[in-house]
Amino acid sequence: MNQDLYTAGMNTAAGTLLLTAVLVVWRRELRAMVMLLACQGVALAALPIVDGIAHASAEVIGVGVAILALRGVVLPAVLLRLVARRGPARRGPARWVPARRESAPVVGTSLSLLITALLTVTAFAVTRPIVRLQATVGSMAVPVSFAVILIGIQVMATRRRALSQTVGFLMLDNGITSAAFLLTSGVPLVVELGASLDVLFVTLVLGLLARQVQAHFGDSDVGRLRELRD
Amino acid sequence: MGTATSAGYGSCVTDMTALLVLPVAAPVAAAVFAAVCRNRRLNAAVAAAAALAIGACGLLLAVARGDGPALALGGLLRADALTAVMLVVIGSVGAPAAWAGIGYVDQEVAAGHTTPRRVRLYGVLVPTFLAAMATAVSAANIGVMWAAIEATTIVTAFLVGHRGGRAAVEAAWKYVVICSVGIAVALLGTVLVYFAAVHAGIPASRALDIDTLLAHATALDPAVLRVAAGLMVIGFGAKAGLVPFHTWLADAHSQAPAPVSALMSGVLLAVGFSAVLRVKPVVDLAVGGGYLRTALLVVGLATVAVAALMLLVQRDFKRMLAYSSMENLGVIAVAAAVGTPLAIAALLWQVLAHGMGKTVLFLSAGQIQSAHGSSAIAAVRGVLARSRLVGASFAVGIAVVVAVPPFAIFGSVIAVGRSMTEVGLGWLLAVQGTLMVVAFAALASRTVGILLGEPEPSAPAIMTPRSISLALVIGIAACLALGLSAGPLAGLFRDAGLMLAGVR
Amino acid sequence: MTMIRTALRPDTDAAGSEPQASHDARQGHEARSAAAAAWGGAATSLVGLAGVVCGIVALAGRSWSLSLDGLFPMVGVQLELTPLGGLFMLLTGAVAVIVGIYSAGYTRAGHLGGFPLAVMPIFVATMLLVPAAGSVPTFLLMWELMAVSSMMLVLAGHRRAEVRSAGVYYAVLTHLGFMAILLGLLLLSAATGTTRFAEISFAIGDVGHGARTVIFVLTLLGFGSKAGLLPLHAWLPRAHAESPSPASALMSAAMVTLGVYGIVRIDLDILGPGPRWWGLVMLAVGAVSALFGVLQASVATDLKRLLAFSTTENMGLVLVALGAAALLTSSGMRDVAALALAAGLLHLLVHGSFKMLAFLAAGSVQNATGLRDLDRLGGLARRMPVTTALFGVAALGAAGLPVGAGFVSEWLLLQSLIHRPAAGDTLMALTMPLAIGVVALSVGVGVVTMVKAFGVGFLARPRTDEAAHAREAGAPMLLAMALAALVCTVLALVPAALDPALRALGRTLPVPVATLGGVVIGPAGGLGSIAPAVLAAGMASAVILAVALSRIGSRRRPPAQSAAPLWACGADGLTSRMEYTASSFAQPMQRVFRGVLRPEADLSVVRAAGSAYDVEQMAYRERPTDAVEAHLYRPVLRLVRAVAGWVRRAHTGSVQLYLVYGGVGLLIVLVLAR
Amino acid sequence: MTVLAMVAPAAQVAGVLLGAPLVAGVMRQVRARLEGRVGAGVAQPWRDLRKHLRKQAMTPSGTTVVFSLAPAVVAGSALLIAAIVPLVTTFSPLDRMADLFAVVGLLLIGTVALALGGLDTGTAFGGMGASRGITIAALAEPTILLSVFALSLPAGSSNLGVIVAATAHDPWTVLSVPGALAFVALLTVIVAETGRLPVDNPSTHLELTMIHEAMELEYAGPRLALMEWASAMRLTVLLALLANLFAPWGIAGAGSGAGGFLLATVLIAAKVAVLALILGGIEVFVAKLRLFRVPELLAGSFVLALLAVTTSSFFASAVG
Repeated sequence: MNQDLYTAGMNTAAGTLLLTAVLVVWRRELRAMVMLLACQGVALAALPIVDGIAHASAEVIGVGVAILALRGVVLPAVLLRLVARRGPARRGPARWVPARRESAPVVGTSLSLLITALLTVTAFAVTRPIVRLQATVGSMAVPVSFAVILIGIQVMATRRRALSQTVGFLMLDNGITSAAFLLTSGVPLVVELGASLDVLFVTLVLGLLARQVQAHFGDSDVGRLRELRD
Repeated sequence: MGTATSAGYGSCVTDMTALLVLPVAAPVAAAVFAAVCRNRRLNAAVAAAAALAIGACGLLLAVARGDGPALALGGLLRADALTAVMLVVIGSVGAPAAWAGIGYVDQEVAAGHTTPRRVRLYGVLVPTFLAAMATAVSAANIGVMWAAIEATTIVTAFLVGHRGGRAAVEAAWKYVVICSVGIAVALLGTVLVYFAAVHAGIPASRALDIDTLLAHATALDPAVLRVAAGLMVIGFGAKAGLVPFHTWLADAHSQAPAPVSALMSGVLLAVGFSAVLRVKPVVDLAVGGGYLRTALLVVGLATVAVAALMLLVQRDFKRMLAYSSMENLGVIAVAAAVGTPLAIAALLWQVLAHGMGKTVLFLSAGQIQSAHGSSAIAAVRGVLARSRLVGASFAVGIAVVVAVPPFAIFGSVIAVGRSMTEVGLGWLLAVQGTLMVVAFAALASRTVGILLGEPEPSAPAIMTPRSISLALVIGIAACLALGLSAGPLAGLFRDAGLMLAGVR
Repeated sequence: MTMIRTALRPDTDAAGSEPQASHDARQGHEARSAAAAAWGGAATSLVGLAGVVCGIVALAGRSWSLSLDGLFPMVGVQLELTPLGGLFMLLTGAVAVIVGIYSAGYTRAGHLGGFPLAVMPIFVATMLLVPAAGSVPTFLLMWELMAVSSMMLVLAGHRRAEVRSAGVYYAVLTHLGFMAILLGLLLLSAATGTTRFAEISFAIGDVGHGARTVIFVLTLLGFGSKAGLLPLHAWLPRAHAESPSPASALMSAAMVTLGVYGIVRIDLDILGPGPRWWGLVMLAVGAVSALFGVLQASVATDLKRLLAFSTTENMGLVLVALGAAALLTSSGMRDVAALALAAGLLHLLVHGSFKMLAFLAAGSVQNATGLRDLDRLGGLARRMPVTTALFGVAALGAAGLPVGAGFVSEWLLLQSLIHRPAAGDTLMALTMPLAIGVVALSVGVGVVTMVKAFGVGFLARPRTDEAAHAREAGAPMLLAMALAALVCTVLALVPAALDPALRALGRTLPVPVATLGGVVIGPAGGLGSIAPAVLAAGMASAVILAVALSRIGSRRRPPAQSAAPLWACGADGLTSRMEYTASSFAQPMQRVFRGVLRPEADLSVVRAAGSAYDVEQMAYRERPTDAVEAHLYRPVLRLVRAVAGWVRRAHTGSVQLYLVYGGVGLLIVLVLAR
Repeated sequence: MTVLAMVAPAAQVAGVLLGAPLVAGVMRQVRARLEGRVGAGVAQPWRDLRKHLRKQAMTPSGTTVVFSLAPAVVAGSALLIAAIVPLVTTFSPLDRMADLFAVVGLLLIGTVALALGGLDTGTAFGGMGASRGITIAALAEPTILLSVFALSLPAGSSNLGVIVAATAHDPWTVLSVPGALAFVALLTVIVAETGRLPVDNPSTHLELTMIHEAMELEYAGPRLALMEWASAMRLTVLLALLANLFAPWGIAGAGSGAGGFLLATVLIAAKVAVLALILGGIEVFVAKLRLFRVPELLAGSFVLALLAVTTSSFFASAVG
């Protein structure tokens, strides 16, 4: 793989990461959000794969494939089940229909997009020391990772559905993983393994809790979880 | 720059593989045992035994430790004075808490609050929780430490929601979401450290190893490490209940079963903070001592302030205890910021004492709660007249956490105060002292209201299962003993302080 | 037995109606609690005795130190005997010996259970160890242990809401004071680079002026809170009133003085001599406390609360003496400064003796009647003649009248204040007259207070059944009170007995302490002289002469008539409701000092049913308020509460909002770390 | 120290004992004459005393030894003061035993005994009188002590003998600003302490206004006699003291012989008589103050005393 292609590949992947993040902010259809997340996972996986091909490192490609499987397939699938599922099989009389759309947003879409823009700019501003330290193709794209991280938190903070929050969290995580891949070729395997497993488990836990929220509150709107306070 | 801190690293003199592996292996074995065995009391006893094993390993490490850190499993596990301290903390809080689980589950079963499946889950998760924490404190690699800490979130998510019901689910959701985000921020910091290390020419496979980082700390890029350190402070701070990711704490602590609250408050927070302590020497060497000091000061003071003020408006005694934990952790963070050997030793001492105190407190609070079916402060009167043991435990616990002698935190407050004035941070002591008085006032007035007075004739009796009584008695004795003498641990704390003290 | 029961608990029916079993059980319980009281009292006395011995040894100039670093991790225990500490150990020990004897007889159920009895020796021990502490951490440890153990004693009667409230007040204010001391002493040890007091004294010369000033202010505030000085005094009237009387006596006579110990040790001995305004500040704090305390005492109707406020007054006077000593030293008048210091220390000891006696007597009254309210007491002189007489001794001492215990020290204080200032010393020329005015007014109002306490509470006729059926206290209590009265009398008549102690102190303190001389007290530097014992003898002979005068013509008189009816304005007879109460007695004071006491008036009118004009019942209440609490504590509390309210409102329970906090935190870190 | 000086205290006590009723008589007589009455004569108080002393002794029900002893204590304190203060000589052996502060304290003991006697009866009047009397005494206290300060500064001692001797040695010091202020202040508090107009009306029995009389309302017979005697002695001794503090002419010094003592005795009697005449005359022209205006009067005298001290210590520090 020549350098231009490598650069193009990396940049495309990074661009896709950011684009999907912005689109998640835009869209309010839950299923669409999950799909966008899957796309983001694919874009994320593209980073090590491109990197691995460029440096002819089977190990890195392998990691990329694993990422692809986890972030592009498994995690979105877990979330999709949450959207698709028609009521709890055994438990409780409360049969519920999963919500398909985000409920009334905390912040309007246009304002959300404005905030996203601001966060992206901020991300570019604050990553100067990192970019300065190492001016590689990957490092140049690191602001994108930070932007995705911040947008992930933004999604979590402005969306009300349990599912949307999970999507936001996974975006945040995608951003961090992408940073790892853009800066170096990923963290050591044992760390990556632990991190990925943790993410998987967190997603499962959130899915499970989301269902309990639905069962107890009759709705997956976590904005209603405001009974615990002083 | 350049202190004795890095001098002793890199040389492993004694082989302590067993002492390093056992703290992780024993609770894992206990978890497996619990998954297989159906006798829940036996399971709890085994879990308690595993916790004791952790504590014993910590003690043995403390006694047998050499000059440098001990390594095991091909450099995956690593033990130094901080590890030993934290293992002792995990063991000493874990054993009574796991043991008290017998009484807790008995009561839940008797009240029909729980299902056999949940009971088994509880039996498995508690030792798993211990294992995750033991891993976190004995990991040689910052990344593994991170993963283990994140694992505690996953494990405890179910424990927080164990009681079921709307409130428990809500607490669990918030706990998982906020902690995960916080810890993810720490991951980003870890990634940046890794980046800096790799960029400094450290081989990738060892780039996150603590010893390696310490050895090459001065070569790391300060600018990147500043960002990384900031992220790790607030990221790991999330698990330690520090501002700004502190918001999960009161909810989770108030909804979790009492033994789990004790574990979370007494150990988990400290484990989260130990991660900050781990990276602190590296950061101090790389960017100078002032940076983390400022960061920890801001975060710590903000935490103390929020906790103290929230204590003032508190109406729920379990939340009150949670905020008191926050206050203590804030004080600990400030002590870490001060960073003299004495201050570090004192803060670790406080970690241990706070763990013991909170165990006693949460266990007794759990009994009050289960008697009243509520944790509203206004609903509870005259506990001391109804149950001497529970009342005395609560009183002792509060005395511990508000730093009253003869209990141990008093000593650490004095020692940290000395350090503060010695490094010219007297104003800080003034601010913190004022906030501590606010917290003290809130805790004292509410405790007086809960414990003292004439109980109403209709007040429910406070039953204490034998297992919990035993845990309480042992806890009180331990609190007193800690306050009176450090015994063989004195040297350990001194060395941990010397090891972790920052650069000025 | 039955009669006592009904007297103690007027709301329960006759005790005879209860079943035999519970009667036996109660008797068993009482026997047990009597045994516990004997043991607890004996332990307290023994610890006190040890304190007396240590104190005498220390005053004799034997130095002794002990270091236990293994105990109390991070703090350590370093003890060291000094003459100054010895004086306070002597005082505390002596008080403890007497209180121990007293509490052996003080077994009233619900007042002093086994736990408080067990705490009492510990409390005494911590009080003895505070002046023996040789290093800053040890001092802080002992100080706080003392606070904790006294706190437990305060809360002994926790079933009553007032006790709990008093406990909280005490805990919070004493903790605030502790924080100030902690900060001050730690700054001191950091500035000198050592924690040992002995070494601090050597190294203090290198400490800068700014640091000294900060330490001075902090320690004055902190120790002042323990000594009941303004502005952190509010715990004192509550805690002293609500704790069991032996504990009140210990606290008021011994613990409170340790606050003064701190001021003498740190602010005068170690830090001093400071700039002139230090002395001025101490003088001002003392003056304000003295006036405030005595005015509040003069309008208090609760006997123990009255005594507690009087403690604030007396500690204020001591601080006036200390402040005057500091001022005079800085003016170069060392002789007079020595006199002022002697006056302050003497007053401390004397106050300990008469206040202990007063609290013990108040305890006997409470034991016998269950009452502390002067408005409901009265007529005790007939039922409890010994207690009454002994309280009279205490009241005479507290009033500062000649032949009373408090007179000599107040006289010495005045002697030290009436000095001709050095040429051109405008500050002294202005300060000293005002200080005399303050001392004089507090003595005057103190007389009102004590006349009220004694006259309304013990003389006249009983105002309630409880007071009418009081029984004299038991032998141990009377013995203890008699011992205290003996101490009072000795101090009143031969204060020069303390000369060796004062001389021992004079060798170590930077400002020498004046000695008193012999029968005629005419201290060096003093302008006048008195002979208290001669005055007492003269007074006695003058009274005898007067009695003899009234016997002139007695042979021509008809036989004396006793029990003559009193003038009741023509009514059939006097009822107790016609009597002047403590409130009415204090009414002129309250009216005169309206501006300071700011009484709170409360008029409640119950109208007759169905009518807007017919009034069924009207009640008018006026009670003095604490201006400091109203204008200092409450605004601060309001502010803190408001801030807490904002913080609370920021925690809405919304997970999204919480994530925003986290995100903002992240952004801040990213931006600032860049 | 001469034998005469040793005897002087006894002579003073005797003089005050015998003379006090006459002083009261003088004041009453002056008042009667100025009001256009004939008056009972200067010796009437003596006749009253004799009458009271012959009456039956009554002990009201419910009172204690405090009630019985109170008159003796009041009288005793007055007698002790009479023995101590320098009336005829500045060289009394008792002078070193008590200074002006102690004398003020003894005076207060008398007031306290009076108040306790009133309180012990348990009647509303007794309590009322005690409350008022003691409040006024408390408020007068600062003035007295400050006046003492003002007087002792120039003399360099608070012992009365020394003060009076100093003034006798240099009589013009009293004509200074501090001296004048202190005189007025002291006179005011003497009026207040002894229950004279305008603070208290010694001859009133109007329930709402009486102070001193309210306290001794229950006394009768010999005890009343002692009480009245005592209050006359207080007045006498205070007037004598005032006279010698500000006009010590003729007081016997260290070297005075029997003639000097005799002269001093006559002179002090004369001075007291003059003061009694003046005071009695003034009383005719003033009305009793409302009770709650009394503090204003005392506050005024306090300010005067304070000014006296301040000016005095300024003068002292200026020259000193």
